Amino acid sequence: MIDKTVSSLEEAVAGIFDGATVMIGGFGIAGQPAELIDALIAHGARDLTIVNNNAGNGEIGLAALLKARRVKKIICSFPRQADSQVFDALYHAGEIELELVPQGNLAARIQAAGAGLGAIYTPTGYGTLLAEGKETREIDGKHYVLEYPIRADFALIKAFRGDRWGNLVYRKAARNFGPIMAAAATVTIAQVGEVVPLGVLDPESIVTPGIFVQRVVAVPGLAQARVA
Amino acid sequence: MIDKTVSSLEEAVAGIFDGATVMIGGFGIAGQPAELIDALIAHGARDLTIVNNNAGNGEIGLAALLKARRVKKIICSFPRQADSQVFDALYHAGEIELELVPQGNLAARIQAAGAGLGAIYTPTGYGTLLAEGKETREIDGKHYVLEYPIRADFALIKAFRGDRWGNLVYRKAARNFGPIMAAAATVTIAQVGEVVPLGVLDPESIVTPGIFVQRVVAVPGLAQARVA
Amino acid sequence: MNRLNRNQMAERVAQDIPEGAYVNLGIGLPTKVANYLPADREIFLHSENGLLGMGPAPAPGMEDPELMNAGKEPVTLLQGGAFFHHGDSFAMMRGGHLDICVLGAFQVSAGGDLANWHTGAADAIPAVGGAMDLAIGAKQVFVMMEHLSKNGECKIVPHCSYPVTGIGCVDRIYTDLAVIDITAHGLLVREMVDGLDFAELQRLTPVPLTLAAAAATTVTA
Amino acid sequence: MNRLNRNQMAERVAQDIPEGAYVNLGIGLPTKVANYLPADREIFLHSENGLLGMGPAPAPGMEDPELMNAGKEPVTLLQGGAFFHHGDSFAMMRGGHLDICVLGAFQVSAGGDLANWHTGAADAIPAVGGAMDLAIGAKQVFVMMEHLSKNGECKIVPHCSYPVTGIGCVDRIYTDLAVIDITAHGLLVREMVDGLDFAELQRLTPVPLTLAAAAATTVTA
Repeated sequence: MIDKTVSSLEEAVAGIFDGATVMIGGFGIAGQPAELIDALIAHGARDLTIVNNNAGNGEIGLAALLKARRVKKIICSFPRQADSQVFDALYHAGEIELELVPQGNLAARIQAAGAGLGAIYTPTGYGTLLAEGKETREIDGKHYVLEYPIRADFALIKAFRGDRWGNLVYRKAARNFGPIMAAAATVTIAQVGEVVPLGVLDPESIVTPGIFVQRVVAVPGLAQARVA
Repeated sequence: MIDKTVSSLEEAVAGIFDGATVMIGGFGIAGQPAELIDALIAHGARDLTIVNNNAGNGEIGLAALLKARRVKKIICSFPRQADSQVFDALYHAGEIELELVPQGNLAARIQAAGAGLGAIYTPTGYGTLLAEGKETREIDGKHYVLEYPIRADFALIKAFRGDRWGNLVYRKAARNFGPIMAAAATVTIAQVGEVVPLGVLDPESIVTPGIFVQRVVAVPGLAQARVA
Repeated sequence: MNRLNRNQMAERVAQDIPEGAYVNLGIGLPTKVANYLPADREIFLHSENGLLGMGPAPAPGMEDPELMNAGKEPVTLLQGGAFFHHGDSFAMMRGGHLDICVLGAFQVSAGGDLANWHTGAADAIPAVGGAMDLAIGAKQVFVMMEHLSKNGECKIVPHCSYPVTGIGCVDRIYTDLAVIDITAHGLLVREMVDGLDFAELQRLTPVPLTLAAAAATTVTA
Repeated sequence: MNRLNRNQMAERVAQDIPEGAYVNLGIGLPTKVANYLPADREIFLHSENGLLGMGPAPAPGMEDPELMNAGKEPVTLLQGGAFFHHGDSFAMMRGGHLDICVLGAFQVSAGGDLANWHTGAADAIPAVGGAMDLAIGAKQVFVMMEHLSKNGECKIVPHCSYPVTGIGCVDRIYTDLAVIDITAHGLLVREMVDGLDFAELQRLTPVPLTLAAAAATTVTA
C-alpha cells in the first residue's frame, strides 16, 4: 500500500540538503507553508536557493528562514514590500543574491520545468533591464526573450486537503504557485489542512494529481478549518 | 448582463468563415462535439484547417465534415485508425493535406498559443522524420526541437456543464483537449450537456474559466445524462 | 482649470470599461477604478494571484487570509468567479485574453513605452511582480497617472528616462488633465479638463500633441 | 526452447513493475501487462488521454463512452484516481514524472533507438499519437516485442531501418526469448528462456551481446 503521508513536519523535510534549490509556494502569506518552513529552519539545511514570488513578510515563514541565514540566493518577482525588512537588510549588506524574474516568466519557467520543455520564448521583459544579455527572437512580428526552466530539488507547498496517494486540492487564492511548483520539483512536500481517505477527493476536481507529490503532512490550521 | 449562451446550434457556429482554422476537441469520440460539427456542416464553411487529435471515426462527426469536402488540411497526431476510412480515402486521393504532430507537441503547441509564448523547445520528435528541417538545440545535454504555437480562429469543444459566463466543467476522459483548445482560439464555442445558473459551478472546480469561452450552447445527451 | 483628483481619475477610467470586459487593475491608483464601475455592468475583474470575477472588499470581520488581491488586500469572489493557479492566471494575461489592464506609471513615452517598475535609483531594491506581464499582455493597456510629477516634470516624455516595463505597449493615458490616445500617428488628445486649453496642455507636454477632431473639451468624471 | 507466448511476455514485464510506480502501458501488446500486475501492489496506471489511477475494464454493460484508455477501450478509474487535460497529461509524460513506460516496437537498435510508429512504406498513412512523447519522457522505457519478425529477422538491430520514434531511449527489452538491458557498455542479457543457450541467442541477434554475471538461465513468467 502506498502511503505518502508522514507523521511529523520533521520527517516531511528530512533529506533537504545543503545547497538545495527549494521552491516555496505562496503569494504573500496565502498558500505559504509556514510550518514546513519552520521545520526547514529546525532541520538546518543552508546555502539554499529559494524560489518564491516574494522574499518574505515580517519575521515569520520565509522571512524567518532568511533571518536564520540559510539562503544564499532567492529567485522571485517581488522582493520589496512594506514588511520585507529582513530581505532588505540582507540585500543591502550584500549577503543574499537576488535573481529578479517577472512574475509571468517565473510561472512559465516553473511550468516549463514540470512539462519537460528545454526553453521558451516569452513575450515578457523584452527591451527591459530584466532581459539584458538574454537571447531574443522576433516571431511573427513580435519580440520574445529566451528563458530557461526553473527546476527544484524540493518544493514546499500548502494545500487544503490531501490523500495518501498525494492528490491535492487547494483553497481560494492559496492555490497560486502550489500546482506548478509541485510539478517542477524532484521531491514535493505538501502540508495540508486535512488528510482525507482515498476516494474522498472528487477525481474531476483534484488540482494536483499525486504523481507530482512525494510527501504529505497534516497541519490543521485556522484558514483551512474555516471552509465549509 | 453577460449571457454567452446561445439558443441554437446554428447560432453557435455563426460566423465561421471559409478558410478558418478550427480546433475540434475530443479524443476519438470522447469529448467530440458531434452536434457542433453537424451544425458546421450545415453552416457550409469550406477550405477549413482542422486541428484535432484524430482524423475522424466512422462516418459521423469529424469524419462527416471531411466527407462533405470542407477540410483542406488537418493537423493531428493519429489519423489512421480502424474506422478512419473517410480520411484514408481523401488522403490517398491527395485531396487533403496532413500535418502530423506528435500528440505531446500538439498539446504543448496549443498551450503555447493560449499562454502567449512565441515558441518552445520540446523534447519530442528529436532525430525523427517529424523533426526534419526543424531547428534544434542542445540544452543541458538534451536535444530539443523548436516548435511554434498552434492558434485557431474557432474552437468547438464539448463540456459537461456550463454557465452564462462561459465557465465549464468536463466529464471524465472527455476533458482531453477541451481546456487547452479553449485558450488557444479567438472564438471558443462549447456545447454542454446542461447550462446551470451562475454560482452552481464550484469556483474551486471550474476547469475552464469563462474568459476562454465566447459561446455556450446546450445539447442534452446520453453521455452527460448518465452522470450522478 | 479643474484638475481631476485621484478619485475623479478613477471614475473617468471606469467610464471606458464596457460591459463584459475582462480587466486587470494594477496595484495602487488603478485599484480605485473598481469603486466606480457601474453596478449595472457585468465586468470581470482578474487578479494575477488566481482570481477571475473578483468582488469588492468583504464586510469588516469577514476577511479571509486566503482571499486577497494582487496588492494583498482582502477581497471577495462573485458568484460565477473562479480560482486557478499562477500558470493559468498568467496565461490569461500573456496570452492576450484580458481586454483591458489599467496601470500606474512613472513615465509613458511618445511611442507608448511604459516605465512603472523601477526608479533606477542605484540603492533601490528592484521589484517587478506582474507589471511587465500586464504591460505586454492585455489587448488594451490604459495608464493612469498625474500629468506632472511632484517636481513639475511631465510624465509623458519623448523617451523614458526610467527603466522601461514594456516597449510600445500603452494605448491610452488618463491624467488629471487629459485623456490621450497613443496612435501610429502620435499622441491624440481625446479630452481635456474644463478650463484647460490645448495650447496650455501642449506647453506642459514635451511631446507633439494633436487634438482629435471629436475631442471633448471637458473630462467629465 | 520454451519461447514465451504474448501473455507470458506480459506476465514477465509485470514482475518488474514495483509498487508505487507511475506507469504508462502503450497501445497493443503492452496493454496486456495490466492483466498480470499483482493485486497486492498499488501501481498507478497513466493513460495519455487524461487518466491517472486507471482501473480494469468495466463489467459488461457498464461501459462509459467518456471513460476510455488511449486505445479507446472502456476502462474504469480507481478510487484515488484523477482526470486532467491533455496539457497536464503530456507534462506528466514529457516532464519525466512517469517511472516506466512499456512500448511495443518494430525494431530497437544497439544504441537504444526505438522504431515503433511507422513502417516507412510509401503508401502508409503515418500516425504517431503519443509514441514519441512516451519514448523520450519516462524515466525507464521498456520495450516488449517478439525477438524475431514473422520473416525471421531479428528486431534487435545495429541500426533501425524503420523510421525512429526516439533516439537512445530504450532501457530494457523483453522478448519471447530473453530480457536484455541496453547499457553504456552494450546489450546485457539478464535472462533467457529455458532451453535457450547464450550462443544460440547471440546467433539470432545481429548485435554483440554480453551475458550478465547474475543472469538467470530461465525467464520465468
